[in-house]
Amino acid sequence: MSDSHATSAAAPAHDAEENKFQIYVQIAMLLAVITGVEIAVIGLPFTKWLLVTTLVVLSVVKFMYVIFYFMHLRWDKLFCTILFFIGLVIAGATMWALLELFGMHDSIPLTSVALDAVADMARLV
Amino acid sequence: MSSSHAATGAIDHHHDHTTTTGIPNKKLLMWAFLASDCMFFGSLISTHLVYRLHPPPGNPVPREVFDIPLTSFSTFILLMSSLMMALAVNAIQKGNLKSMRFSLLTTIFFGAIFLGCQVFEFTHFVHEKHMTITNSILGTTFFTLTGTHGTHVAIGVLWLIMMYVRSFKPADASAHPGWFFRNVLHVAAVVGLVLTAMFSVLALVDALETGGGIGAFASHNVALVAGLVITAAASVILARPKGPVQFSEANAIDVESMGLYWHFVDIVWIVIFTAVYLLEYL
Amino acid sequence: MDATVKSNFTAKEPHAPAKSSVFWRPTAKTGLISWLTTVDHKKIGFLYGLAALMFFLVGGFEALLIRLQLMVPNNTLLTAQQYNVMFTMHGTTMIFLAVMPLGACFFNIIMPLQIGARDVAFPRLNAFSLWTFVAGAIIINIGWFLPGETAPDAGWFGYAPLTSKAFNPGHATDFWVLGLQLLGVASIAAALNFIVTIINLRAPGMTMMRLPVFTWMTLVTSFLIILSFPAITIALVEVMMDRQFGTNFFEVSNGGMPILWQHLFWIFGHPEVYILILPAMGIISEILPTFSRKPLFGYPIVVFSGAAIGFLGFTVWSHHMFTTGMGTVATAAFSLATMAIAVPTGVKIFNWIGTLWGGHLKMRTPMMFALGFIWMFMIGGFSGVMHAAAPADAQQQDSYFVIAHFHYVLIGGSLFALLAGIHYWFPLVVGRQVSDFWGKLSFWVVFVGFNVTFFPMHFLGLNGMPRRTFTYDGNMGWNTANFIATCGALILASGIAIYFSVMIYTFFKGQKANRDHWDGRTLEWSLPNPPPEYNFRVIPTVHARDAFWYEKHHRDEIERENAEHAKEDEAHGGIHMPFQSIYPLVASSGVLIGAFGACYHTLIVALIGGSVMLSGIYLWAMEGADGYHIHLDAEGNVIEDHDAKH
Amino acid sequence: MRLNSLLTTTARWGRVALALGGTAFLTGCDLNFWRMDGHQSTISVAGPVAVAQRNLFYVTCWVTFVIFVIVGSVLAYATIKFRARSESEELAKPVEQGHGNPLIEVGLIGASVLALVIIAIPTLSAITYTHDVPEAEKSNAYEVTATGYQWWFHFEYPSEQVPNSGPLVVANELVVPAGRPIHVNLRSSDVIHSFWIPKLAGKVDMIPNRGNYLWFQADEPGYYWGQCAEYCGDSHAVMRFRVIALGPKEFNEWLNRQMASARVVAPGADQPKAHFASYRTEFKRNEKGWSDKFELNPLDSWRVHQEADVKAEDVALIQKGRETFQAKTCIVCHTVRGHEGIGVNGPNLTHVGARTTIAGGLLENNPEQLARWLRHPDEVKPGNKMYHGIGAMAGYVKIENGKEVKNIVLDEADISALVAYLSSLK
Ligand code: HEA
Ligand code: HEA
Ligand code: HEC
Ligand code: CUA
Ligand SMILES: [Cu+2]
Repeated sequence: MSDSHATSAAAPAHDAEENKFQIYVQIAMLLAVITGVEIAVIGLPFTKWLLVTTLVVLSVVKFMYVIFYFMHLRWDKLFCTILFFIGLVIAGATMWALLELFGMHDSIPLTSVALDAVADMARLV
Repeated sequence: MSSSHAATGAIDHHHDHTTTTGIPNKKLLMWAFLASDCMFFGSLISTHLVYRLHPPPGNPVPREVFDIPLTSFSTFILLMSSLMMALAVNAIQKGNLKSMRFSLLTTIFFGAIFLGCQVFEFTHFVHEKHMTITNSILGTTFFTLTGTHGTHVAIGVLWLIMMYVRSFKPADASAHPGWFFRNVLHVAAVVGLVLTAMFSVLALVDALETGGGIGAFASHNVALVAGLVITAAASVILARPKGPVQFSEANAIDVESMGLYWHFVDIVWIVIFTAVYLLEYL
Repeated sequence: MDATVKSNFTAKEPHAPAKSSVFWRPTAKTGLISWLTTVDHKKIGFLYGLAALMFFLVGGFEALLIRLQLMVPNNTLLTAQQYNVMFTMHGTTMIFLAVMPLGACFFNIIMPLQIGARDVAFPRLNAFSLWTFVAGAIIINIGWFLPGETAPDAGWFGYAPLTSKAFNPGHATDFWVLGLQLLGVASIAAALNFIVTIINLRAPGMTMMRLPVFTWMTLVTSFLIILSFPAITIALVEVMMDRQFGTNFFEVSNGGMPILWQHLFWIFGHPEVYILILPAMGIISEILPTFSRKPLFGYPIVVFSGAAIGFLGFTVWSHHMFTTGMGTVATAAFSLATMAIAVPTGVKIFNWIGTLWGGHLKMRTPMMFALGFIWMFMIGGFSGVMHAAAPADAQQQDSYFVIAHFHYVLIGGSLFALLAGIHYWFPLVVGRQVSDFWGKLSFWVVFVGFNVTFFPMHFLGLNGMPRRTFTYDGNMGWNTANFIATCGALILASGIAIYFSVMIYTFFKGQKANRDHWDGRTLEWSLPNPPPEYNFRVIPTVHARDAFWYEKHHRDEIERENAEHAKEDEAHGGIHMPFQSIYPLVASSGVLIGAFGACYHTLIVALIGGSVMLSGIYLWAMEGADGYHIHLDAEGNVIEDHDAKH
Repeated sequence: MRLNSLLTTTARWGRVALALGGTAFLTGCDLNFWRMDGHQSTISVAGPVAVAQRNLFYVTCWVTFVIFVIVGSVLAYATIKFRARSESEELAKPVEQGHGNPLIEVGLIGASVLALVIIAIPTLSAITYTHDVPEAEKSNAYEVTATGYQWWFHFEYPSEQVPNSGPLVVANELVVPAGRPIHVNLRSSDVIHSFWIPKLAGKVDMIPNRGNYLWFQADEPGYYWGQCAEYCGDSHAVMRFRVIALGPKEFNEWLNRQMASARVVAPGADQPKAHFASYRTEFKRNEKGWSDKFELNPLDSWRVHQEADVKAEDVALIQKGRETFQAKTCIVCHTVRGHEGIGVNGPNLTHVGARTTIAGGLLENNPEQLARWLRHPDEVKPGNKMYHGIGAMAGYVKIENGKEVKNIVLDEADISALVAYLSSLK
């Protein structure tokens, strides 16, 4: 995403610099709009997984915009992106693994086994 | 840092000839630190989510506690602060000191509003919703997570203030023997200003809510108001530059790495906003 | 924070040097102040090394007490409580205060020399890491000295809820929690510094695939540190909040799940054991080629497998939790992932053997330790694979089989390599030559003692002896093995004693070593011993892997090149040296005071500490990363050295 | 000179080794520890779960052993073959500077992966097998619940409901039917413990707020040693227990005895017998609490414990013991079903006399050791809750104004009465 610019950063740097102010303001507006959409989305009457996916996608988009534009990864050397993504990917994967582990049946804590049993009954009825 | 480029003219902010990779050391340090911080917040957010998976009986129901309009507002504020931060970096990279100072001040301002919202939110949760850090697992993980994020914001604000004040350091320190103490005073004044302003606004909101109005606020918080006036005056007076300053385009990297930190704190909030708040409403 | 060192010395002086009245610029080159304010990576590394070796002896002393207590059944040398303190402090000390800082010692001293740098990227941050490490070590150990307190006794992985106030009411656990927290800060700061240094301060021509393997392993280890320590930081924060503010992270009555601590701890803990072994592997990968007089066999794949071990290290943490009832799916997944690590590790072993193959093996002390390492680490790795088979591990977990496994990898692995490294680089760093006879003797005594101590523990474990037990009955069939193990520990201790006596003797009285003592291959050997403060008179230009070996075989070319570069340097104003600084020490002292206040939950002390720390950091930032320039004559003597402001 | 010092050093070491060997010999160490046939052996095992785990261990052991031999031989060969034998050889012109050989690398990686597959397949099948009672045997399985306490074990039999009391409860000695799969639910009341009977099954942890379980089966009737295997505080080392597996008939007999309330010794029996005179009262710290006689056939020793030796019982003393038990507030923590004891924070003592061990499997259950326990629980088990109390519930001592003060004080007469009483609870 960023390497093409990194290598040729020196030459067209000047035009990019000029426009950055505009870009930043536009992105900020975009981010604000996405946030608004997110808030709106939670009220929509769709199935849960669809909403969750939408929310996740929207926040990932916001996330990427901030790191690639506000944090200039887009204009920087590729290595910065790699460096950050090493952390991001390992952290993300670890979070995912933890949630999987704790989501398993064996991990339901005794303090909420009772609650679950009630929920199961409710589902059966 | 990059005085070597002074001879060749413009500083290339994307390439530092003195390092092997061309990435300035400070930037690399900051990115590596942020990679580490991903793991830090990753563990913290995981803790919160893991406990959300299996709430014990008696846990408060989050959507009955949370206040989405307020949180949306502070999310918006943090986004705007990010914008101002980006503009500050942009300004100093072009050598525009005045514009940078202005942008930094706005960033500080937005950061302070965010913190104020958080203080308000916390007190609200504790007093109105009776969720404390000790009385439930939700309170424990929620306050710890958002509190840690808030601490990051507070550190960021402090850093911003120090950077702002540093931009007044005279170019020739030996000609201004008192500059260091002036500098310290300046930091103290701005920190004081931010704090008093924050608490004034909180008190004001409180006064308005309870129906007392501005008059009640002013009469109950004389000290705050006085503090506000004094620190504001001190900040303005101390900010009058004395001759040429040292801060220049060459310091852009300092502002930039601070900016990286600030934006990161912002994206952590983007994740928290979705994972901790919004998902509860589905 | 510091600006780059290099950026300064390629620049012309912008304006005349100006002294500021506010900041104290210590200039002492010898004496206490010089050590307290040093920013020189070699001195900092040396201090790391000293502290680490001292703590190694302390940890070893604790181990001896453990072994003496277990020498015979129903022994009464230690009380249960004392014994529990012993193994907790032994494990914590050995891992965090001995082996890790010894690694940091080598990173600091050797890595910049290997990449042809004059210092690390952020010299003052480096000093801050050192002093914060010292602060952490003090906090962890402070319980020994305070009346009415004990040292920590919840085991080195401090499983919740045993660490909660309800089960551990004293302050011992607070010391442990905050001490580890500080060590984490120190390690992360140091690791960030190393990463930037390796990425950004390489000499011209030193591409990544020309980095010496030790430097590569430093890089991988640093990544492991910055990515794994945050997990334990959070875990420790949670325990601390539970203890100090009554939160519910591990409080079962409010729905807390103690199992969460285990996950967070081992997310850190498993990468941690690779943090202990990867530097060791790096050292071995330096020693074997040097003493075989051959390049490392399969350099790219050795480097790659090092990185692969590091990466896989993040995917296996739950193999320490096979007995926590994770369910079949998770158990199987972690079991297989753990086994997978045997592949890249095996690759390293095979390539080391390939390096030996066809060489002229010089059997000197470092080489002996290195070969000992391969053998012992292999055994330890194999028992690791036995653990990885989860159902078999259900019998081995928390038994002496685990103790055997990890001492084979930790002593036979990490420690042997570190002892080898000390021997190897001693002539360079100290400039004296260690007696080969005494070195080898210490090796053999250590080697024999180590095996006599720990091999029987496999049998103990399989025979059902649980670890962390202060006593056992005589009817369980454990007497003989325990007795032998204790005798072995005494032999091991004598070996260590010989080793250290020899080193201390050599340090003061040893024969002067000649330059390039072992006919080395990497850049550090191009330096006079001990290396001068500025390291390289001229930053070398690298033309090949094993850069110095190349230089030795292309003398004329290199000399021409160097003369040119020396002129350029001089034209730029000489060699830039960073000023010494007291502020890292000030900031770390603030951290120490603050942590102490937090242990006792006394706000005022914590606040004082916090403000000392903040002032330290503020002054540190304000004084700036200034330095001065030195000029050298052709022999490398300093002919002129003047202050210069950047 | 060097040679000289080498010789003296060797000689000195030789002497040390001799001395150590001699000591070992004299202290009666048998040098056959590799047989691994102790009470907690994971090698000579007695049930299908442990067998599966051991067989898997053998697989890993053999595979790695073969690799070790191969790699080790190459390493040894290289070391011997290529070592420089003289200084001149060391300084010889360096060999050709080769850099590696991809073919060998890939081959070796392939071989390693293959070796791992050999280990992985039985691992996976053992994971499924050892996880829970096999589906086909579920109906035949017997269920118990084990709960860890600092530092003893509490066992419940959910399928045996005692009228007016709930499930049958025993402590520290788990009696199970032999030849049937046993499903054990694992719970903890305080910190993490781990349930481990090496001869029957590998351990599974007892973690607060977590519903763990394991299964095992004792193929033959027998007496098995178990121990807590997760560090759980001061007395972790002495947190032990036993599993006694019985044939169906004997198991049922045992159940029937246990389901009954505590035994009441009928007054008006034989002459009282003063049988406490010969007991030792002084013990070293950590001194073993076992008689060798017991070892010879532990299951028989257990059987002997089940029946009261009515002739030897001192009725008056037992009666006095029962009163002391009440007077000294033992009842606050201990249940003696049918008698006064109702506490649930300590081990259930309803049939304590019928156990072979006390104090969590640490001491043999005989009057001498029982007296030792009651006299100084804290010396036997450092930090234990009976001595220090549990939360607000005072034990032998209690905390008042931050100071430890005595709470329960027993003189020798109390102790002999209590011993008589507890021993009578068959
Ligand atoms: C230096 C530190 C170090 C290293 C390098 C290792 C390496 C490994 N460890 Fe170890 N381990 C520890 C330190 C270390 N460990 C510590 C401290 C503990 C205990 C913590 C505590 O509880 O206190 C522990 C515990 C531990 C456990 C948990 C045991 C338990 O508590 O139940 C497990 C389980 O899987 C395990 C596995 C492994 C494996 C598979 C490797 C592998 O990386 C080993 C790989 C190496 C080889 C396999 C040998 C060479 C390879 C070949 C020659 C190739 C061919 C071989 C095959 C195909 C098999 N270790
Ligand atoms: C790198 C890490 C490392 C190292 C080097 C060692 C080294 C040794 N360890 Fe280690 N050990 C651990 C890491 C390490 N250990 C860990 C992590 C644990 C688990 C802790 C836990 O369960 O929480 C453990 C647990 C552990 C146990 C199990 C305790 C138990 O579970 O009950 C035992 C028992 O034998 C033991 C023995 C030894 C011995 C004999 C040495 C020997 O190699 C020591 C050799 C060194 C010396 C003998 C020093 C020589 C000193 C002198 C000659 C003079 C002394 C003088 C002064 C102090 C002034 N260790
Ligand atoms: C504060 C609670 C408490 C009080 C009071 C108390 N006990 Fe105990 N008792 C315990 C606990 C807890 C244990 C388990 C100790 C251990 O093994 O760690 C125990 C263990 C025992 C055992 C061993 C049981 C076994 O199966 O191993 C006996 C016998 C015993 N107590 C008798 C007594 C007598 C007699 C008294 C009164 C003098 C008494 N207890 C008072 C809590 C108490
Ligand atoms: Cu219970 Cu160890
Ligand atoms: Cu591990």
